[in-house]
Amino acid sequence: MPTADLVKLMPLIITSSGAILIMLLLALKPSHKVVQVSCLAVYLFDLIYVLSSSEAFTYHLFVIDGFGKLFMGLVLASGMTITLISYTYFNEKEENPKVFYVLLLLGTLGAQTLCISHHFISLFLGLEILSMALYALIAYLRNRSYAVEAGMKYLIMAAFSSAFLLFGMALIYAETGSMNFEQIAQITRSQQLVSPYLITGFGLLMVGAGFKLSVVPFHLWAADVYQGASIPVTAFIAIVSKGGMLIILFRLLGLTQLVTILPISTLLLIIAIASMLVGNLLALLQNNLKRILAYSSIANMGYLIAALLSIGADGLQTATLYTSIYFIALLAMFGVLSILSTKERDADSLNDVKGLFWHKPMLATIITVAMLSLAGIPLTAGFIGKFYILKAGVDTHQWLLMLTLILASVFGLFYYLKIIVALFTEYPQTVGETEQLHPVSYVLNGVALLILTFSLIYFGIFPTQIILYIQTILQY
Amino acid sequence: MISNLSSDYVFLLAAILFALGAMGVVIRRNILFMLIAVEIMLNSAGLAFIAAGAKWAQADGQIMFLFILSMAAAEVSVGLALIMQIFHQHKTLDVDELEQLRGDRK
Amino acid sequence: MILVLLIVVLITGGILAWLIGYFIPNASKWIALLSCLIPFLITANLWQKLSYEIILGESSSLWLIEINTPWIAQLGINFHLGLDGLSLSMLLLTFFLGTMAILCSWKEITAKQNFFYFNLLWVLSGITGVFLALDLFLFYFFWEVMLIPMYFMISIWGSERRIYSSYKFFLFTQASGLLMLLAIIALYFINAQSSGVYTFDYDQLLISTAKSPYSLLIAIGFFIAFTVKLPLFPFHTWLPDAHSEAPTAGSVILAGLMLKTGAYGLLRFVLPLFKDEAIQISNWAIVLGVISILYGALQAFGQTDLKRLVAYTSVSHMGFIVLGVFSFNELAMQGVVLQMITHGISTAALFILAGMLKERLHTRDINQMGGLWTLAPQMGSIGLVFAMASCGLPALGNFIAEFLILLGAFQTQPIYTMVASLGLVLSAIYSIRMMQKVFFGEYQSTINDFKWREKTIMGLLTIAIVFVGLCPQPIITMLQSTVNSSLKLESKQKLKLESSIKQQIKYIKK
Amino acid sequence: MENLIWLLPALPLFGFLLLAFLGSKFNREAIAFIGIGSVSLATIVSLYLAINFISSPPENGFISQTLWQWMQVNNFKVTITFHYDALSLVFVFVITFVGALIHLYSTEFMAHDEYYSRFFAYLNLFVCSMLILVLADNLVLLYLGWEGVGLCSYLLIGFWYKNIKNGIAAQKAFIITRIGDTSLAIGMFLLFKEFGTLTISEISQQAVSHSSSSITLIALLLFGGAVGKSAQLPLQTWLPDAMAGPSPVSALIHAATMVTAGVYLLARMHTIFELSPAAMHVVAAVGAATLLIAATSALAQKDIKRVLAYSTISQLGYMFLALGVGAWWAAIFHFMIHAFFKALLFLGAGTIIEAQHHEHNMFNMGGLKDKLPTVFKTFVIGSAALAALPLISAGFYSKDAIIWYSLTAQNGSPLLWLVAIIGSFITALYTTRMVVLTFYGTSKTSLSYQPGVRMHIPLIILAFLSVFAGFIELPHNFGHVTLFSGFVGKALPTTLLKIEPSESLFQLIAAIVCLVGILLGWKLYSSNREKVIDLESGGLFKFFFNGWYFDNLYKVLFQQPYFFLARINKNDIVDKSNDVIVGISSWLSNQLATSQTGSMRWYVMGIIAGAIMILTLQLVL
Repeated sequence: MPTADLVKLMPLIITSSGAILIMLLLALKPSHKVVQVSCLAVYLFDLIYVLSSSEAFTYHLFVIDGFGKLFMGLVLASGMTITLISYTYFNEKEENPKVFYVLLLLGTLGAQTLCISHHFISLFLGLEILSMALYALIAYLRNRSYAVEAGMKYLIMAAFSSAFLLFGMALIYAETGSMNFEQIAQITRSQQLVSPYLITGFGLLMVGAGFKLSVVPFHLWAADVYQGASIPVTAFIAIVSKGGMLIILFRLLGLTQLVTILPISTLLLIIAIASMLVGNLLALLQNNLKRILAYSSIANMGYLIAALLSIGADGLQTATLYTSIYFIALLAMFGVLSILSTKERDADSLNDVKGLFWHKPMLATIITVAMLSLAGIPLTAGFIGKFYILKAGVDTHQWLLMLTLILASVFGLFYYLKIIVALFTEYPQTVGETEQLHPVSYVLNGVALLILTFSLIYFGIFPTQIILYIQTILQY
Repeated sequence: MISNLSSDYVFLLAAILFALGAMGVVIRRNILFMLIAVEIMLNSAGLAFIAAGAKWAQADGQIMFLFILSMAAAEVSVGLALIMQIFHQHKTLDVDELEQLRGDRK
Repeated sequence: MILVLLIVVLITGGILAWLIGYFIPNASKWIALLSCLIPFLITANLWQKLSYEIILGESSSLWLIEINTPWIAQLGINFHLGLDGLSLSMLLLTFFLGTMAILCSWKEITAKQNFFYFNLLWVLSGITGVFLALDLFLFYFFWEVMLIPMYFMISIWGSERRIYSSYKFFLFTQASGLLMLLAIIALYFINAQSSGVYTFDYDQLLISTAKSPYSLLIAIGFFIAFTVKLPLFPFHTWLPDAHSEAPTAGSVILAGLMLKTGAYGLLRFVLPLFKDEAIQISNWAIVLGVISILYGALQAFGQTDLKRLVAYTSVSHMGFIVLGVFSFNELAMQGVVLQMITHGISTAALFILAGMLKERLHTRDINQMGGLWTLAPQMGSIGLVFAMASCGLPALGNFIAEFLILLGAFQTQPIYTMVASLGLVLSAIYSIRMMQKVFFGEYQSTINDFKWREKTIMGLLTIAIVFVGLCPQPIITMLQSTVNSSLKLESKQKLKLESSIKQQIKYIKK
Repeated sequence: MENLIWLLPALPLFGFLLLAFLGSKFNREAIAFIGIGSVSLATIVSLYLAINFISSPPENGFISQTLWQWMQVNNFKVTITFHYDALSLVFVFVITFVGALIHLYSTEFMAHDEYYSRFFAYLNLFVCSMLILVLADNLVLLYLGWEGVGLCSYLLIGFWYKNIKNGIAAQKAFIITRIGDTSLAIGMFLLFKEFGTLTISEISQQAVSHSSSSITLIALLLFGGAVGKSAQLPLQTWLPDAMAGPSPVSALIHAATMVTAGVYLLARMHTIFELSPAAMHVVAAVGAATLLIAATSALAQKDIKRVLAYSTISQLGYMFLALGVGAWWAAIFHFMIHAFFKALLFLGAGTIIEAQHHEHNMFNMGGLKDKLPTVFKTFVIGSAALAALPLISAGFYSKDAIIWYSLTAQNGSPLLWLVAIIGSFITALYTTRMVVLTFYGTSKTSLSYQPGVRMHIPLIILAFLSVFAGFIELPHNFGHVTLFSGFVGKALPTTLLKIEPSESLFQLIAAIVCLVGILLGWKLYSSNREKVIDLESGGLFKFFFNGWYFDNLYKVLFQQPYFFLARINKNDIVDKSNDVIVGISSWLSNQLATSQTGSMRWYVMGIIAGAIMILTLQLVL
């Protein structure tokens, strides 16, 4: 890989060097603020670089195309917002919050490699870097017993499922002789009767991917880990780790049209329907906000797989659109929760949010818009996303899928409404006043969240820009 | 270069190893042994890769195995750190103690 | 351009009322009133100008005023608002009842006023949007927009079981709305297959003769969405809960306007777009309509909560609308639109009355009321007027509507209409029981009669209902063109129609 | 002259509006003045119109005035137009004249009632809607008047609303008349389907040439409406209970005008009925049956007003009998005469009740002969007219004509004649019973107050009319004066006789029957009260007392099942379907939640189970 091409991988280089630099910086005992700002600088610089460079480039392990760049932009933007909100969250809770940012950058590095990989080795590399960072991040707040338990659980099950993933990859490699997505797809399509080895290979690969995306048969871990980890880390899992795995699925099955072969499409169909229904049903009677968001993420992964299934009519564009809108909504929600959290405990039970509208109307409006967007109500971007999925689904005559989507989103309405109702019920003000500690960062958080909410509403009413942007990006 | 026929046997061995590892994770209650079982599974996946690489006479399989080894090592180290922390807090390594996080009771 | 102005005035009025309300609590009331009166005056002079234009038969295209700008070009969705006789009369009703709602919640809503008026105005803007939208996507957009503020109004300012009923209201309408969304998209693709053009535009979908095995399912999708909103028999269970728990203004808007969006949808979308599918399901629809007439009346008779009683009467009156729509008859169609207007006025009045009684007696249970005529004769006589209106006494609006519906429906479905006219007897039973329980008999609690504000509201509503009762002709002429288009009458009939309008001009000039 | 017609309904309407809105402002005299003023003005206008109409009859027999176009949907055209011809002249005259007298009477009768203005407002509204009914040019306007009178009767029956029983009686009246109105409405829909128009004149022109099977159905449906409003057989139970209202109300609404709306409807739509003899037979049969049932029930009543109520039902039975057999003018003539003497009797009864501390039971009255002389004299004249005392009373001429035509007219038959004769015998019997019990014998309750002059004048005028109004129509063998039949004949078809037996013989029979009835009544009831009471303690009398148990039949057949259904379904079984859905989803959600046990080994097993499921699925497909 000649040095000239190395420049193409600049985004990865920036993140990794940034991580190392911050590690070195820690030695000088800088204040928490300085570490956070430098981490933000790394993200910003990386984001600018990604958005500026334009020409496409494919190499053995990596392919830098519009699709990858878009997802990388998403991952970096979410990483940046997470660093923003984690300052206030960790400032008074943790004795040395500074190491958090290093882990965050490493995690993002893993996700970035996933974004641009189209080869098994780079897939494995990215995935494991991401997972390693996650193990430590989940167990970050050591003194809280939940975190360590969640970290342990995640570690063992992640390792367990990556073993499945590897075994699957090995089988596929054994059958097709190559580890490159396009070649694999080409070979599998050429075989009339797909060989059993290959099918089991894809099946095992799906197990590994299914665990990472917490779709139905492998969703059991999601709720516990979401609840155990601290809020910025939960945001990181929900967005960056799932985003990374999603793009792999889109590349492996979507771009290569592999999803159209019968065994894989029926498997995905069952997984999609099951996760849509189970995700929403689980969340119906749940009162812990983090667990509700975990179950709703199961359901949303179901919607995304449904979008992937109707790949015929620009399903990929629908999937990317829905993912980005979903992430924006999640970021807004997690941002508000982290602002509400106190020293002793996270703001994850419904009572923390009760009557919020009458004390802090701004935060409550953000939550309402985020919830409405997740529920897919017009006036918010969520509706456009859901509308696109319905459109793609109806175009490819996936009636069963569409009806389950309608039924599931009706169930979904119920628990999103439960949160919105809690906002508006009369409830005495119990949450202590924490804004005075460091007003500047609260204002910064507020501005970031407001931008997110405004973008949710703006895309809801004038979605043309975002649709055009995604179309142009996916072209080259 | 081992012939095609023999590579099937190696896959069989890898599969058996994989199944044993999986059983190990499910049966054992001590976290340490679960970690070991996961290691077995990772190695069996590595074995499968080497067999596949041999079948196509390419070096990719072995390179992949190297990555798997390094990943397994890193993962175990983080695992052991976490086990230390659990032992510090819960005074036990029994996995069934670790069930404060649960969804079936309000 | 006026059409966009209508919606914009309401939306900005809402936001203003909310923000200014934080500083000057009482200002939000006046802003809300103002931002409801302005569109009312605009529509009133539109009515004046257009009714003259219609009579002279100059209006060339189907829509009197139209605005059509692209919105999401990739999908063929454009911001297409259009106004014709039907939507103009519905708008007039919307703004009239909107002002009534604001006036009647003057004293009732004290807590968090600004947010209340914000929701109220946004519901009105959603409803205006629904009545104007001519692009199916835009229609669905406004259909949902009108839902959320109403949900907030019920869940925040409602009475005891408000959370349960607001959930029920939201989930019922939203589920059927999603079904409609599926139907809209399916229609969008079928039309694209046959005419090659990807569009949600109403006019183009009208001309498209796309036929596919799914079109019956799509028609049923639309039908269910609209009949859940206009409560038809099996889907009506959300209405009594939503009404009895909503604040008075909420019930007025819910009963007066939101039920009409369902009927409007049937007239605007189901009949013209799915002509022969409508014929296939017409039998079922009429049977359900008749059942809901009788079932609503029976339920109304059994209730003790005043607002639930009035809610069930709306179920019964809406049954007439379904009977009228699916008898595909000119007279019945005119009756349907008149019923939408008169039912809006009479139920709004009954709800405002119920609200006033709740304000004075702090209860909705009619067993604790009684003998109120001695203490409040004016309230008694107004109650009498509107109880009689709801049971179809001639010289009041509802009679004209119900008479035209039954007369028209009799031409095509004699047996069902006979059973439906049993509803006239049952409606008499529940309305005089209501009068007896509330106003006659021995009085148990002391209340004071109308104050000036209440007198104006009730006076305006009575004038409106008597005006429509005694000379409904201006409204009928206004609706002539829409009724024809929704019934797809051939041009021959149109010529006859033109001659009758011309003949009418001679009458006016004489 | 046409543009005066609108004044007829407009004046009482103006009176109503004035009293309704500004009623509380006026003192009692002003209220009385407005009340009587508006109706008497209407009477003057109606007299003026009548004189002009009779002196210079318009060419096609009617004058009409259109106010404005009510509604017009392509071929269905309805205008507010008033149609004034001979038939409506009679009705308008009776309504306004008797109405004015009753208004005068009630100024004193209701003098110390708390809601003075409300009473006169309702009365004026009633007169206005009754006038609209009789002047309507098309059936929709007629329906407007029809429902208007129904509403006013509801309001006036339940006028003293403090007492729940009055409210229930009012509800009963409104609902049962509403059943009749619905059948009238369905008749109108069928009419529109057949003739394409609802204007009465157009219908009668087209009816002649129109021959279709549904004419009988239309006729029967219209008759259903008449049955509801005029309390004929199936729907007659509401009139006796309607006596809960003040007596002037009973006099005006439940004797003179509203209950005869059915007669007017049938007379107005005579072309439809002529086309279907079957319907005519039904009308006659129902009339005869009601006549008999009501007469027997009147015989057993104890309350004076209920006796009069049942007698009104039976006299209406006579009118429908006349319409049924085709004696159109006889029915209208009997309507007019009946209006006079029945109003007189009700007003008299009102005074009697008022004078005796609201005592209704005849057995507690007695000996009023010398205490209330004028009331006694007028009451006797009225009863004579009711009993159809031969030669003197007007009742004889009108009832005799009906009895005569029930045998000889087109659809007459000996059976109908026999029923009519038995009816007139029983009428004579209960009339004498009523007079004897109230006026003769020893007085039981003291007199609380003497009626004033404003109560006497209407009684005297009506008594005068009950005697001399009969002479404008004498049968052949007594001077053959046909003033009335000639005049009304212009608007109604002439009655053709089927057979020509000697008229004087049958008159003699009717006279003898009436005299025998009166004498028998005198002998039976003038003896001491105890004998009378045990005479009437028999089972048969109890059966008649309850109006042949129609009331209880309807209560069991309709009222109780409806109440039961409404009570058990109060919270809507359809609502249970929602609870079922909620139940299922929350059960499912709980089941799934149990899968989150928190133990890692369970989760790992979940993954393995998922892997196995995927592999088997792959191999199967």
